[in-house]
Amino acid sequence: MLLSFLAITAIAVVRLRDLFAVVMLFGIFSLLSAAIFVTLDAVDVAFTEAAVGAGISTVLMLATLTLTTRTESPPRHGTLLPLLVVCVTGGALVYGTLDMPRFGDPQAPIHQHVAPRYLQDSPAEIGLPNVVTSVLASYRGYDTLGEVTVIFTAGTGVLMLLGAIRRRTARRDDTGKGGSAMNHNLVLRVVAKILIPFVLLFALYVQFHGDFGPGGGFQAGVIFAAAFILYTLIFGLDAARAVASPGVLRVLSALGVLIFAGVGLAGIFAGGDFLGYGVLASHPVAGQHLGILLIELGVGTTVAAVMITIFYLFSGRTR
Amino acid sequence: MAMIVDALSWVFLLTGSFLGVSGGIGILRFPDFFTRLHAAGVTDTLCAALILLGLMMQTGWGLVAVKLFFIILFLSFTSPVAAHALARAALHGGLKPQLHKAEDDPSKS
Amino acid sequence: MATVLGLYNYWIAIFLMMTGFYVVIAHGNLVKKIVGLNIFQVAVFILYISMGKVRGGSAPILAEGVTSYSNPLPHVLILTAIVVGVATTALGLALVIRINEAYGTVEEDDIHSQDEPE
Amino acid sequence: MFAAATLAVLVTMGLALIRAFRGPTVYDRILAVNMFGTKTVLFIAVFGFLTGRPDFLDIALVYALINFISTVAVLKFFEYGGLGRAATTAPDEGEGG
Repeated sequence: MLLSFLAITAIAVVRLRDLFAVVMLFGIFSLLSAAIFVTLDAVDVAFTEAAVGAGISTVLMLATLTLTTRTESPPRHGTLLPLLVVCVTGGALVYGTLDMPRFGDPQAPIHQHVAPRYLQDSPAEIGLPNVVTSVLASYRGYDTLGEVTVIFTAGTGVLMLLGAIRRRTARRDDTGKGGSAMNHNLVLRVVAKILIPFVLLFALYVQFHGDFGPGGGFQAGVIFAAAFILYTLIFGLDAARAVASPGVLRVLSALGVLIFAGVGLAGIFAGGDFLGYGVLASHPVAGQHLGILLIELGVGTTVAAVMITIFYLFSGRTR
Repeated sequence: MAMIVDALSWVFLLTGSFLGVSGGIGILRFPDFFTRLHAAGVTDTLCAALILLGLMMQTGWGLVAVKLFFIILFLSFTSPVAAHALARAALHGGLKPQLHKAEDDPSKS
Repeated sequence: MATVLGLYNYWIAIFLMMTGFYVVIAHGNLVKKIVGLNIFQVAVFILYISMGKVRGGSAPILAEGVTSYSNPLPHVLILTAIVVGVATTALGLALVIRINEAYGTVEEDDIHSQDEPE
Repeated sequence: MFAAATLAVLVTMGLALIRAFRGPTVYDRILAVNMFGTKTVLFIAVFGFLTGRPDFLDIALVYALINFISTVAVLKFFEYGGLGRAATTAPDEGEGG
């Protein structure tokens, strides 16, 4: 049923020409897909999708819309050819699925190879209840290091694209006293003031509880960034910049990657492999705990710093 | 005692579900934006609070109950505030409440 | 009937994928194209996660009394893919903003028509 | 019983979705999205109980938070940004600033 909702939403996204409505529906689309991830047992993924897809993407798209147009001009080419291409490709893919294992089949090939080993041996080797975290940070540590680097690179790219020209900063005092765009909205201000500390606390909880429940560096970083985005939205960009200055954020985003790689190198110096945490403490399992904790910290730092930086850049353009 | 709590939680859950559905119907059937806001805003908070309260009674005391409590707290903060900000923005944006019964197309703006 | 139910998830994923694909190739607006790209992305996520699901399984967080878990490996892959996805989306949107500043439009056709006279 | 509650929440989600598609004004859409988010929170909470693993409420909490933030962002976009930039009292105020 949820999947059908998703399909209907997708069609509506295609048909609507008002880009603002498209972005709203895309928010719904993200929420829906995250709900589907929960029903498919992927709690960690749902966590990330909720924070990233529905939160950050929507906000960034809105910021883009303020800078560009709101409506889409009608298409000038015929839509028949693309439709045909799409139908043919879709038909071929559907034909391909006929050979796929049925949904939920425990005998499917995907469940035969690596996953059982992770599920059976990770309690003894790593000792964390959340298998996703142990796979993410320990077994597939190289991958995650690569992903974090990609995020860092993307942040740098956005910085180069949007941060290079600062010609509009000259007239930044026209936002009113205190640089707050929502100065007159008392209710929002008060509630935000109450909420933001709790949100930050919750981000820390997610960060350090990721070993035992759903959560971890990626999610915590995004939640942390979301708190700052809320602050920026309500109190204005200048106030937010006073709290976390862009320079500090850039240093932090690099520092996160550095922590990650540094932990890996520490493994080598302690006589083990790159990103092999077993040697970091006297007991291998304790070493794994320490390594995962540090690495998640690095991931969280980078993700949070990059997300806040990107948001600053987008909203800095808007003024 | 346990049975009373159980029964009470079911009552809460069912009332909450009923309120949710009625809010959904309201958001679909009401004639203009502000009445829809009324339908959604009023039921949303109470429905969420009731359902989560019902769930809380099911679990008993523990981390789960604390989390549920925080969700209730959070929703009861944010939901009315969002509704307030929405109404405000709509009024600013030039949307006027429909004050008397209109025969023609009710949802025009 | 069993076939339809067993493959329903994959079909929806394919449908979404094609929807995103259609948006990318048929629409001229760059913001819309990015939305289409995101839809495509979500379709891939759903495909992976559906493959990882085991009937009767539970979320891969070890607990007492639970014996069957879903496959954690796709979850890890998709988890990182989502965050990387948003980073690339941000990069794409930044490009759109710069294109808008340079050309004054985000419609692909207008950009082409501006480029051609040179 | 949890199933009944889940079903009710799902039905409400569907109704909100219809309003989000039809919504003549943007505010209707925002309202529908907001309501949809609240219902998603409830859905996840109830679904956790339905499957017997109710320790995943963190996700629901994040949803509540993100829902609020995106609503605020959208409203800000509308009050100060995009729509009728020249017509509002503060033409230079945009998102975030």
